[in-house]
Amino acid sequence: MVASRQLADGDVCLVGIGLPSLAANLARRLHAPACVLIYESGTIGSKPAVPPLSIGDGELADTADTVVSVPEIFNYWLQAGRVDVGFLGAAQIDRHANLNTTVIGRYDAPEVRLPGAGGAPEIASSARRVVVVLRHSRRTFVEQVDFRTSVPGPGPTVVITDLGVLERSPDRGELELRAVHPGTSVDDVRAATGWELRVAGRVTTTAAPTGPELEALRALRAAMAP
Amino acid sequence: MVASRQLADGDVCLVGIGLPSLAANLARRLHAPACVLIYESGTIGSKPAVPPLSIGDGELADTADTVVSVPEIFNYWLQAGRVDVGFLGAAQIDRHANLNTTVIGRYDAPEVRLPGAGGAPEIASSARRVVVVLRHSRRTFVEQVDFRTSVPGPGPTVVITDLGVLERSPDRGELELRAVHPGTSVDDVRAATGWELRVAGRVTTTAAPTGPELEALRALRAAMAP
Amino acid sequence: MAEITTLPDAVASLVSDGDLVALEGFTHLIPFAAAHEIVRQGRRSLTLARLTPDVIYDQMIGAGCAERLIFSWGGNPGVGSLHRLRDAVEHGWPRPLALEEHSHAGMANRYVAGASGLPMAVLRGYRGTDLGAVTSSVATVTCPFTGEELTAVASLNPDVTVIHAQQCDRAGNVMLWGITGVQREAVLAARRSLVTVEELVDRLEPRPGSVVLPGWVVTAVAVVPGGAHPSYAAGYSRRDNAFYRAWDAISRDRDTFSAWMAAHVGG
Amino acid sequence: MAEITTLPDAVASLVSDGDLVALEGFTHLIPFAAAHEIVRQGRRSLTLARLTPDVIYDQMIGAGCAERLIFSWGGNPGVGSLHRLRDAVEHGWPRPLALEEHSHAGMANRYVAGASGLPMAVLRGYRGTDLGAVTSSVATVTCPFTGEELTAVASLNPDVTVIHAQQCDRAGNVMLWGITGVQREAVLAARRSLVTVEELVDRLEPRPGSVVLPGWVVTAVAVVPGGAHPSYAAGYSRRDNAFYRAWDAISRDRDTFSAWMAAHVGG
Repeated sequence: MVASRQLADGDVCLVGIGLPSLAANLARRLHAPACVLIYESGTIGSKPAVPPLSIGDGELADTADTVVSVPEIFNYWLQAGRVDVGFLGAAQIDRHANLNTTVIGRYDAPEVRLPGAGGAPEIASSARRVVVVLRHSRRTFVEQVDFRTSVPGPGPTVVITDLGVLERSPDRGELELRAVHPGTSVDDVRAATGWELRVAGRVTTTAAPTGPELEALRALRAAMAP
Repeated sequence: MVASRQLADGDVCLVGIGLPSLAANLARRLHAPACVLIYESGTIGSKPAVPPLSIGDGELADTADTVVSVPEIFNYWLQAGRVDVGFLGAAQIDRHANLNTTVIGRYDAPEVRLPGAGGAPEIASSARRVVVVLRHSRRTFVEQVDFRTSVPGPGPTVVITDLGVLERSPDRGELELRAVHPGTSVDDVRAATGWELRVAGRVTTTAAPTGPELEALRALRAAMAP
Repeated sequence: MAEITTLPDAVASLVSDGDLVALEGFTHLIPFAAAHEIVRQGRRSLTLARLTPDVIYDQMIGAGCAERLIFSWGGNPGVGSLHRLRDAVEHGWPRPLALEEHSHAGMANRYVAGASGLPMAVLRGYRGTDLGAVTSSVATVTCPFTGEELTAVASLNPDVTVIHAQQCDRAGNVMLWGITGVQREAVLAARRSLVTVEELVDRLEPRPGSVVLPGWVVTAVAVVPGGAHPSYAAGYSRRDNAFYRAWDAISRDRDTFSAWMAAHVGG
Repeated sequence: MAEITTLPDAVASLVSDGDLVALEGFTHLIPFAAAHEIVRQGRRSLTLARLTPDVIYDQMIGAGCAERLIFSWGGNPGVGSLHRLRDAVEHGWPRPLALEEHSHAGMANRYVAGASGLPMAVLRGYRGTDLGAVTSSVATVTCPFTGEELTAVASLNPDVTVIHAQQCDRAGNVMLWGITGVQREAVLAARRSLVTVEELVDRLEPRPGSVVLPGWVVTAVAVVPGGAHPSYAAGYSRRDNAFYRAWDAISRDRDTFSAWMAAHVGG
């Protein structure tokens, strides 16, 4: 819900699968009906009734303004700077918002082999604004990521977790806690973070989901159920 | 007619406008019905009833197997080595088959400004076989071209003129007279060539156009008349 | 989101003296009406970019709009010379014209680089030719994997790209089909873009071979039926080959040309 | 000209042990039937290339066909891990699997370079990441015009590319539509190509968004209705999302996986 609020109306958004797709489609239904959804599979301006399970689902193509090839999506649309907001997930993040989706443990002797880069490195570096969505714990918020898969570019980077909202400050290039969700304390967030967390001078509390927001979310979730 | 005989059935041929288009379409009607015509404008497998005035005429697209963008034609089809035969014209040619379609005189103070390169430099270097069609005179067959616009690659290069047929010998890289048209002597060709012409040990005489060839040519010409 | 406006307003707000302007369309969909509006508004010192200058730039050059031409093949297709282009290059009339010339492959890849947000594109081209010696936007790079020396061309990013398309909808989404040439790349490479269309429709029906440019990558759209004449718009008109042939005589002489322009373009 | 043949004959003649094979299709049109035929014919020591290994490579890896994987995102979309891929990488079962990994942008551009006959492609990617340190097919080049350091990726030219398409005609021309991913590039980059199709038709009717591969760039075509299941073919079938979800349990355990493969793929 907080992730969906990151999208302004008219924003061009490159969407991955899972939570990002849910957030983007929620935004399209609520406050940003004119936001443009681009999927890595080549669909531009998709308007799915139901967030898809995969980024290549037929409805994404059927409801798109146009469908282009995968090389085109990355070269002409993402790399050229036409994407306002890129949503990303990660298994690990560090204080500079470096993201790991490649491996836990050593690369050549992995404890857990993760899916890998996908579109993330170029989404991170080319989107004007990067929104990272992940769960907050000492396993994910680590002093040093085991592998740097994606490194957000110079634009704003917002990290949204189940505990609160962090932003990378432009001056220090380090994540700073800006808001906590209702019922969460700053200390809760500190305890779940694997480095000494910077905290903004004034930490706000995020707005609880409104009635219409929750209703839209429930409708989407119901439509997605297998 | 001699140019059209350069096309074998099944050949993939990149076609320019004018004589090349006429020769290629003639071949398609006579001995090479399965030859594939590609135009720089992006049409692949065009089967025009009438050779077009420009390479972007609607019929080329309407009769094509597929139409792609201009970058694709040059990158995915020509540069990738998918063209068997490239037809070229020129205002000047030298003994190494360097071609000039840019300028007569000095580049920065031209006597005659010619159209320029177009697709020729990459057709010359990427087509497996290059066929050059031009009029034979000391103004066109010169010791040194005023500007090297196009340089044929290492494959066979055949030059067909109103006097005969020359080929670049693979060993010397120099054009050699191989055949003369009926009624033309080797000395006629020497007199119209601006350098000391190499002549093959045995110079043949090209076959006169057959009845069906002439008929097909007349039909095409009639169809093209404005 | 593209603004749907009139051609005079669009040209007035998007095209300024000194701009690098690309009016693209490979034989098909050449935006003649927009060129004539640029002539009428008296734009000067333009750098004109286009693979095939064609009659459209012959007219703009003869009218004195251009000081520089970036191109790859400057003839009247199937007919002969572009006399106004030659007169400008050979005799400086009505003003001198500087040239930056490439091959089609080079020009196409320059737009591709521009559309991709890259400073250059790589190809295998210009080999052994004199083109590199006269054009500063050609260089070489060495492949770090094979050691092969490849050709690099600088990206081309027009201030304004102008194209003609068949249709737009009310949101300014644009659709063109048939031979679509380098128009997608030329629009995506440009800082601003203007599209003239044959028709405004309620809904763009997907068609075979169509290219759709979303309204949010287009600056302005103007409805100009027949705006490609004497070129054509597949599904709407046929190429006026007779005009292309007639242009040879019209353009050969300065006075005939000027009289024709005054009568048919005005400004 | 493409030969129209059966899937077993096409795989037998086109795919050899040790080949670099790309079975492409971005979520849509994944050539599962061809993969199963490769498994049945017992091909070994393959290098498998694909942006998204997906369930199709999870099956081939678990069946022991592969010794190396070139890829960019190896998950079960919307579901979770590819357990056979992980087991091979983490525990070497049924055999060790070497990895060469890229981003999607890098993989797509590697195919573009391959289709273009170039040894490399240039992009702005991999910046600040550790990918370059573990992958030898990534390097840098300096733009000769701006001095900017850009990323270069080596071209990818499979020995064989396999794709699934909706239709072919009797001359072996192939048409696909919907999400067409990198298939055009993957076929044009390959030395040989095999296309399975839903249907052989007398005439390919042009369709919106369709890609046509002329028969003379395709080596073999085999008619295999449903050959993309559990992926889908727009106009013919829908994605079997339930199967993708079920695969998580099937593939988690080595014995369950092997039993499923024996029962449903054979060989």
